[in-house]
Amino acid sequence: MLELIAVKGIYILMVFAAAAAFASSLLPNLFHGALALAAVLLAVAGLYLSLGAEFLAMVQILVYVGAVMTLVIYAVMLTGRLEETVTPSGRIQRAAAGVSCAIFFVLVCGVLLSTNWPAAPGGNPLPSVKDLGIDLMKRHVFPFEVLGILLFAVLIGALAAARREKS
Amino acid sequence: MKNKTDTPLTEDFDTQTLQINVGPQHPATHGVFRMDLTLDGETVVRLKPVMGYLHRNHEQIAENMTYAASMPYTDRLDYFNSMSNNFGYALAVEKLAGIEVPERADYIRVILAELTRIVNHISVIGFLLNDLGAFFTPLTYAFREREKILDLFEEIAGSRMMCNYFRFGGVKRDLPPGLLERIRTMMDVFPRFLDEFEALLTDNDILCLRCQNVGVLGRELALNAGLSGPMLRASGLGYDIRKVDRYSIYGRFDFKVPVGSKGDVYDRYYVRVLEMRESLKILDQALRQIPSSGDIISRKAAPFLKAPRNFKPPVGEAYGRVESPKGELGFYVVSDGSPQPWRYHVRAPSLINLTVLEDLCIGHKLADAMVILGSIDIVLGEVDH
Amino acid sequence: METLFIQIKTLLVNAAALVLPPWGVTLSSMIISALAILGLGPLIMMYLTLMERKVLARMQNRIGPNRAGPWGLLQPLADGIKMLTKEDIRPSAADPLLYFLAPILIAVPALMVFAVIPFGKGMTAADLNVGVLYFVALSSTTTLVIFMASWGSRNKYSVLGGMRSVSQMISYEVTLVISVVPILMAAGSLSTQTIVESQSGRWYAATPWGLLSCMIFFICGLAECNRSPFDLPEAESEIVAGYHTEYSGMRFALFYMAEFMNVFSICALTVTLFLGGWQGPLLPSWLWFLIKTYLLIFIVFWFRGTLPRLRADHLMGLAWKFLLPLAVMNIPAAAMSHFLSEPFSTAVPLAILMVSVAVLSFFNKGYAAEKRVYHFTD
Amino acid sequence: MIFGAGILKGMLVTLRSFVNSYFKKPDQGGLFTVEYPEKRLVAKERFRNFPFLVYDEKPEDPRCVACDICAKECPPKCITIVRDADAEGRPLKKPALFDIDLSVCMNCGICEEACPFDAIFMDHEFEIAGTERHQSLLYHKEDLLKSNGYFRQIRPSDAALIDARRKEAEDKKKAALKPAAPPEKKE
Repeated sequence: MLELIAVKGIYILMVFAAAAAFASSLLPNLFHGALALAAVLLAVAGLYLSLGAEFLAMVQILVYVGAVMTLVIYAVMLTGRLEETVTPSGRIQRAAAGVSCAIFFVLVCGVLLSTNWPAAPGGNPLPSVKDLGIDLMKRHVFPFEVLGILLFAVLIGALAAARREKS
Repeated sequence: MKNKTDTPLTEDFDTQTLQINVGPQHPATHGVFRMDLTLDGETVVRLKPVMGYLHRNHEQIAENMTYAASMPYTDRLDYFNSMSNNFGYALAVEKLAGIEVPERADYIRVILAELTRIVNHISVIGFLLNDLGAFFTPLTYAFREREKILDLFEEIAGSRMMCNYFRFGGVKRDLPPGLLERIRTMMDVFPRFLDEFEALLTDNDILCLRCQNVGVLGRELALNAGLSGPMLRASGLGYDIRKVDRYSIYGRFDFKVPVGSKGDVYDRYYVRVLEMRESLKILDQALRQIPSSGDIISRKAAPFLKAPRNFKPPVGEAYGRVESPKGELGFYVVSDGSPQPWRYHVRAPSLINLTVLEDLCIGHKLADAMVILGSIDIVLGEVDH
Repeated sequence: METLFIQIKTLLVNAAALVLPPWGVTLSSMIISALAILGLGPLIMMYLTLMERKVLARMQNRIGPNRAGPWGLLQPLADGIKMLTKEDIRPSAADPLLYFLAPILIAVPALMVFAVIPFGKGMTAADLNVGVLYFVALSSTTTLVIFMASWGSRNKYSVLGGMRSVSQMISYEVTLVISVVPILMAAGSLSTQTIVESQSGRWYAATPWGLLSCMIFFICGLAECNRSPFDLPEAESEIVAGYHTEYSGMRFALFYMAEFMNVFSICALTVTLFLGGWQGPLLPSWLWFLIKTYLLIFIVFWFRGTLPRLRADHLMGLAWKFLLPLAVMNIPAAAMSHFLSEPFSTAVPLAILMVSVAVLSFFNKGYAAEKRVYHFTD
Repeated sequence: MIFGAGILKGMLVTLRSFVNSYFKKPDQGGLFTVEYPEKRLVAKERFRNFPFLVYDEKPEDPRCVACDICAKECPPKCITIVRDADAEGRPLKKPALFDIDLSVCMNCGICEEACPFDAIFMDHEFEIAGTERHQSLLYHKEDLLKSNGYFRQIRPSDAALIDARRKEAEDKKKAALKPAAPPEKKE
């Protein structure tokens, strides 16, 4: 019964995520759209959670909802006028957006269908947080460090930009 | 690289300024005062003080009634220091009518004026800290001590804030018995309180951070804007009317005028603390020197207590000024020989000190604007008289 | 006494087992825990308001609420009734959906955090193995809700408050997470229950790196839940009430509730991570936990009663220029203590940290108070 | 200088206040509050709030002679007096109407100072709050009249002075009357 509820929950989350995704792209109000995007990300985190990937779910919330979305909304608030937030979008823009979305959708579907998904092994199906950490520090240490350097460079770049503004 | 960046980055962004009205109903404004602020982000780029919400036509009212009847109205100018207001008005009219004040009355006046100064400074610091965001603690401490002094005022004058105690040529009634001892007791406790208060505030790193180098008022600007009082002294000018005019009997006391160096909010705060300590010194001397008995109102003026309508100063004009806790409080009275002043004008220190608000605030943050306003120490009753 | 609450729960679950199928028992066990937390949140909030008012009053030489019930104990109820019966005002320009949703959403993460707090031995509603991360993730979502409230109200004060709040939360979030890392390293787990158990010998706050971590975590936590001296987003002397300026009645109460529940959970987390959680001699574990938590809450109120507010730029400076580097330096210090043996395991981290504090203080000289000399004229 | 030393000092002050509020007496740093409706501070003798009229024996014979001086001197002009008249229309030395608008009165006490007949004094009564702001704050003669006994009670030393002065004046008046009208005739 509980499993049943969980499975139903997954479907509910999926539908919710899809609906929110549509809302985020269709809502005329930029701010509403951004919030709908946050809802999508939360729903995805919920999906991870229902699949037993707790760590991933938390990181999803922390990084995407907590940090990235905040920055997005910050940007929206800085650019958009506070009084009138409805962003007019021209017909060509809409058409272009629709076409690019369709292409992306087809591509993703193609990848999804062509991949051979391995079934999770029985027993302990998911690596623990500790395993993840060890994996990150041993097997994937090179990309990890490269990413670190990249982020550091970004940080310095941002600092430089901010300093330039001052002078 | 440098050549490419001669346009500042901010010009690339379409930044908007934000106009907000702080007041007349706002938790931080001191009375019904409105600041029309234009903010760039949180930085103040323009500030327009809007006043007049409490305008009461004070001067016109005074020109339409007897000299004595204006006395209770002066209480309501700077309602924190009715004693100093009374003092200034009494001095002006005494000058006009040529009335001498008996010695004991003079001492009583000085004692009360200095107590008022303590009341004012302690509450100003309390309010300043409230503007800084300390949740009422310094204010409640300050008000506790203020309460003790106001109790003394009530005993002397019958009212805590609207004292209406000074009369031309003296004071309304003699001090009640035993009052000088009570003032003495209060004075013995007060320095200890002041030490505690300073321990709470003076070295507080957050307070220093918020107040030092904020709202710096240069000497030049202070002079040009005609400021007076602690505002001017914090900017480095030791101008104190008690020293300059030596009005009343201030010449007899040994006290010093504290002077700030930078003219920022911190200096304005600390100069007030030091002034309180100096006031205590004056009080101490006055309590020792005061004659134990004597007239409290000059013989010449006494009859007019009962019949204010008969008080007709000779034709002429006079300007009486005192060092009120907020600055130079002046009363200008012109007599045409009738029982009513022909012209009556108040030089309100709050109003004149407020004129520099915009200069002090521009370039600072919104939060600083509130603190600067608090450090100027205005009372709207006086600004909008 | 020790297992009082657990026994009550077992009793209820057993009673449920008589009538329900096995899955229903599991479900009812979950529901009981959830209800306990749902009831606990508002209760804690109500009495924290009373406690805050009492403590502040006493610090300010006042009495505080004492009219409703003995010692004012019914005051929260009176406040609640007042809030409920107040007119619900919505500004005509406000965005109806966001304005309506924000107060509800803000209470959700605040309540959900309670799930991972170990109130006593075996008294964690959901002992997730990512407990600490769960807490951090949930509290980071509050930012969005504050944005919704501030933008939805269409009030300039609200927007200013929202901006302040978000920049503050982003800055302190980073430091907060990094300050927890040494503890996670030492405990080797993200589960709150395990972290508490790993402190049976010595509290983490009793080590130099742990103490520093604890202080940074607590300070950042204060900033996260907008408490004095970091209460800029709702600075009443500047921007009225910040993002909840336009809210009244029950909606305002929800914001208020979220704030107090956040205070509680920050203090509870500090106790859990650094101060040994529910561990303590003699008294039952949950009582120890509550005592420690309420002591920390007292400190929060104490700060509020004493300190003026920081300014936005100082706040950012403190976070980025001082706390963050210090928290980062704390990680190698903690690692040192892990690999070295006594007495070096204390001395080396201490040395590292003292040097970093000295260096950082040197670079932050601008924030130090100036000593002023005043002269007198005659 | 360590950042935070000043903060700690300040926190000690508030902590001391917190502890003292439980264990110390008001004059040593304990609670300063007087809980108002249950406990009251004793009003200072000179405390002045709103004016009242004094009568000696009965309320029908107030000391007030309706001379209108107080109404003229009152800075905000809150006193209205109409002199009483007897059946033939000759003015009597007492007021028919004596109204004080307390919402206008500013408690300055000038009426008390100006009154040559010791008829109007400042009261200690301050709990006059009401839900109606026009009629309930317009005090008529009946509301204002209070006995000399009440005045003695609230301001004992002032009352003693004034009573003595009045008695002296009365004695003088009697003495002045004596030669003109011997007591035998009066009886």
